[in-house]
Amino acid sequence: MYNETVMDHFQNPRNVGEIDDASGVGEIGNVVCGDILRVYIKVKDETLDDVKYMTFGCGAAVASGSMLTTLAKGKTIEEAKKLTNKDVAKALGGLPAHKLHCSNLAADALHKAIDDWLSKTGKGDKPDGEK
Amino acid sequence: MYNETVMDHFQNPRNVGEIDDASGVGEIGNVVCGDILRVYIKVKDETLDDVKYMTFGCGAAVASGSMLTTLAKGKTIEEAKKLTNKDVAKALGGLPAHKLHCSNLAADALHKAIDDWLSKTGKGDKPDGEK
Amino acid sequence: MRKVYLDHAGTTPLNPEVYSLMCEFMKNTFGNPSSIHSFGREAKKWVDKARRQVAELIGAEAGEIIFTSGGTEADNLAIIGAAAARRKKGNHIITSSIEHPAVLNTCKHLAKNGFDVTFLPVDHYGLVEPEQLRREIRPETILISIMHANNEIGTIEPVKEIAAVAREHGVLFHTDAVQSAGKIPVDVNALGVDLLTLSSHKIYGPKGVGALYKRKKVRLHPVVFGGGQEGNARSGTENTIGIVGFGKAAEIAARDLDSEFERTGKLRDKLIRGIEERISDVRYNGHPERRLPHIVNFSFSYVEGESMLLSLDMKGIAASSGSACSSSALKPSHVLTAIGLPYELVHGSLRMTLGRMNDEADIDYVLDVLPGIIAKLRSFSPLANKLTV
Amino acid sequence: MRKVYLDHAGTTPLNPEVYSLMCEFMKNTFGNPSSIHSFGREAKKWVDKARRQVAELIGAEAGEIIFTSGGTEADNLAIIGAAAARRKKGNHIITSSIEHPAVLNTCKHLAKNGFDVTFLPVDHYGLVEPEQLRREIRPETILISIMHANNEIGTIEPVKEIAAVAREHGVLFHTDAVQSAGKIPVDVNALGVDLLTLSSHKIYGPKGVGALYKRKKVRLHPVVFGGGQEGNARSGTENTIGIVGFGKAAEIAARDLDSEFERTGKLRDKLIRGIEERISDVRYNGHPERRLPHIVNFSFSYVEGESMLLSLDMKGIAASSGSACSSSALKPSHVLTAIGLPYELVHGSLRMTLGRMNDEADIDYVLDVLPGIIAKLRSFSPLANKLTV
Ligand SMILES: Cc1ncc(COP(=O)(O)O)c(C=O)c1O
Ligand SMILES: Cc1ncc(COP(=O)(O)O)c(C=O)c1O
Repeated sequence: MYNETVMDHFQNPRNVGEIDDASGVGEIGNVVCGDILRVYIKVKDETLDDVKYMTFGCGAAVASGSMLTTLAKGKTIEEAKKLTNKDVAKALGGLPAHKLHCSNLAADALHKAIDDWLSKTGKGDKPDGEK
Repeated sequence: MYNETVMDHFQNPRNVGEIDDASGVGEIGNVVCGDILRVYIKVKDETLDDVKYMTFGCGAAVASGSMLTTLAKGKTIEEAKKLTNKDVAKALGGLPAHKLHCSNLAADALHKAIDDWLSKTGKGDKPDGEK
Repeated sequence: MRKVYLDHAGTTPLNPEVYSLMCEFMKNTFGNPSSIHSFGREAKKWVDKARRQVAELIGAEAGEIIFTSGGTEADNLAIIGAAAARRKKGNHIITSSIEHPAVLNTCKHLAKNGFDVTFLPVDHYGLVEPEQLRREIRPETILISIMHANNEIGTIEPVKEIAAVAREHGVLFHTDAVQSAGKIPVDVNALGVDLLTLSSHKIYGPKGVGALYKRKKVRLHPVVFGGGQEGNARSGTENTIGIVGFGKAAEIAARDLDSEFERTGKLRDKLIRGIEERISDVRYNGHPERRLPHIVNFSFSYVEGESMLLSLDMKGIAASSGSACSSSALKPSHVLTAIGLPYELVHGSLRMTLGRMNDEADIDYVLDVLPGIIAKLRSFSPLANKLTV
Repeated sequence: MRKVYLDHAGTTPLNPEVYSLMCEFMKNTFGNPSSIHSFGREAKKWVDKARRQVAELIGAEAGEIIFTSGGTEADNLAIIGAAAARRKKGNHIITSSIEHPAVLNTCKHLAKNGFDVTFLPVDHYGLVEPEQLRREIRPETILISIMHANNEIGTIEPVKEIAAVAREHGVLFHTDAVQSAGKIPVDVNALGVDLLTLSSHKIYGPKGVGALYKRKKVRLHPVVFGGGQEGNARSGTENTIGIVGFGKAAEIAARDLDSEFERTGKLRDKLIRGIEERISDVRYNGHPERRLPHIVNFSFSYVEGESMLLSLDMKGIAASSGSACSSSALKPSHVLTAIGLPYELVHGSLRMTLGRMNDEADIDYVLDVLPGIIAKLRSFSPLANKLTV
């Protein structure tokens, strides 16, 4: 069902956990559909110094969170904003079709976390409508 | 499908053929349903001295004609009138259910042959309604 | 006693390669292909492979194959599924009067449930005339189903021409290729069909498994409801053993198509010639050229089919007949009736269908035995008698 | 790596005796049971024997068994076939909200086509209440279908009581006994049912074959149209290989029922106890007594089902879950929802189903491995986290 990259990220998820003094937190999904993904970011100099995630979700959700945090870490906010769910799926070498729309939402959670940071820091007064 | 007795009578049908100077002939069935059976009788002293049959029909029809003629031969007219399709099927040790009603008509043909003889000889003015 | 199997259109024996593969699969793999664990994934791999093998036989893509419980269910799914999905567009269906009961009785069922079905007549070879079909198309026509080749007389229908007519009018087209697939080239794109029925047990695969080819984007309603297997088109845990066997059988059928076509065709011609030379008052049923390589159908005047079958069976020869008496349905062949045979000749029909189990010696044996059987049955037939007396 | 198969309710491996018989049959017998020649008659003998074997498992007569392509088709035939045959009498059907999709989706299909369907709720053990059912019966009620035992949580329904209620009101009663047959005693007369569904692959027979028990004189319309096989109830050339395997599997299931019941029940109890002892925040789903010997269903708070399955799979353990993510239907279990579980616990469910492949060491292994898996998944669950932060 899942390819080796996905299974590797599922089995050894990178960057799981919380950031106690996170700059921003974003959560996506709900318990009805069965996937919840929460992303924590630590911003330093407009850069994602640290990114972590927690998830209640299927293999695709776990792997997406792992890949998303891997991709995002070290990126500038501007770069991170451009990361899409598609990028994550691609970096994972693809996901089963029926998983693409429900379990591949990590980038959305990251964007929410960035928005959270933006609004907290007052930088988000002019949202760029990307969300 | 057919038991051994039926198959024996099918394979070695008794009394097939025509009687050139038959006392009576009776035919039953039609080409639509696929079974035709014709019985010839030779009557001597109110007794069936000879009984023969011809058939266009399935295994059950062939065997029924064979068994019917075997049963009827030597019987008096009165006895022969009482022979039924059921008797024939029984003597054959049974026939498949779906063959009982369409291919087991030899006794009817015999009765027709007897009627034919009765009407030819003028004895049949008072048909007994048995048919 | 010599055994000669001449009922390959009825069913075929398992190909030994199919048998071996099925036993191997059965021994080692039992998972439910819908399960996500390793046992399930392993089973799914085998099913996917079979899907590719079946697709290749007819030039389709694997994703266009829906596995079913046989040709009958595939025909039902094609016709009921398409009719239900198009009910709002119209209610008219066109089929032929010589379809297999799986199509014919399904159409009759729809005719009792609000659909209007045209049963096209055929000529005395059993051919549907595409221009006649065109004239029957109406704005409310939603489906045309015409078989690729007939199972009783072997006539090959002008399916490509009919498919073109259907497409021209925007009508969905289904063909039952149960008898033709693996016997003559069948390519869904060359033929231009939208839906096509296959059955495993006619091509040396197991019974109880078949497939419906469904062109991408064609929408069908399901006819069996449940867990949503086969892309929601056909619910029910997959017959994995059967599917694996079907896949292998399809692969072999494609591989050996040309050689078997030639080999069987020669046997057929020998059988036809032999019968015509040795037995009088016979009628060849079917088309002299547009025909399958394995089906031979004759009517023998004055004799009834089941009697012929039983007599042949006692000599070790297995065949079939269009006589009512040879079937539990007790109706004489609608195909032979449709090509204009009088009842006597319908009942006197004998179908001998060739295949891998046969060689020249079989044909010699049949030609040796058959004349005597016919002569014996004619000797006490009141119909033959009528002519001579 | 140790392999532990805990998905016997999903499907079972072929019993070795079944395997051997199928291979023997496949090798030697290929006839079409509808043919009247020797090849056909030989095949028919095998099918007839299997029919007797299946009938015996449920105390029925051979003539009351209709072979189908599986449990799903048998459910469809029972429900659509009975509804269509009784359409003039009424249009109301009663079923439960925890039926298998083969029943549930068939009823939903009928609900879209002029029938009125009542989906009875169940209590938090998954039990249907016979008196509640009685109150739903109306003059136009034509069919009641309540499963014998549930496939997700193993709860055994009061089918005998329900059948009595149905009979009292002159309503036809169907039960899906796919999970119970061969596991606990199932006798159609003791239960008083009119229609009963069986599936071969749940009792160590092949997939793609099942049966509908139909009490004598009960009338059904066919749902698959064609050549009129199976006494006109189910057209299509019979899956002879599958039927032969099913027959043998039924015979063995009857023979070994008592011993397997006891053996499996002990393993089940050990597994349940072990989980409850070793893992916190778990919920046992199902009835503590009225339950099948082989089905164990737990919900583990804060973790999602597919993740559990994948993690177990990597340790060689095959199980299933009611989480949407573990099925391609992407809907969370309707059964667990119906017994009142919140979504989180539906998604966090794990079904482990025991059978012949399991022994005590398997249970020990699972109890060894499972706590770590749950702990790991909980360690990064935002739901668990919510509670501790
Ligand atoms: C032309 C045709 N269509 C459909 C079928 C039915 O297929 P199956 O026997 O797999 O149900 C057959 C065979 O009996 C056939 O010859
Ligand atoms: C209760 C129940 N009914 C019906 C079915 C369907 O049977 P089959 O898998 O043979 O189609 C199953 C199995 O999936 C089941 O558990």
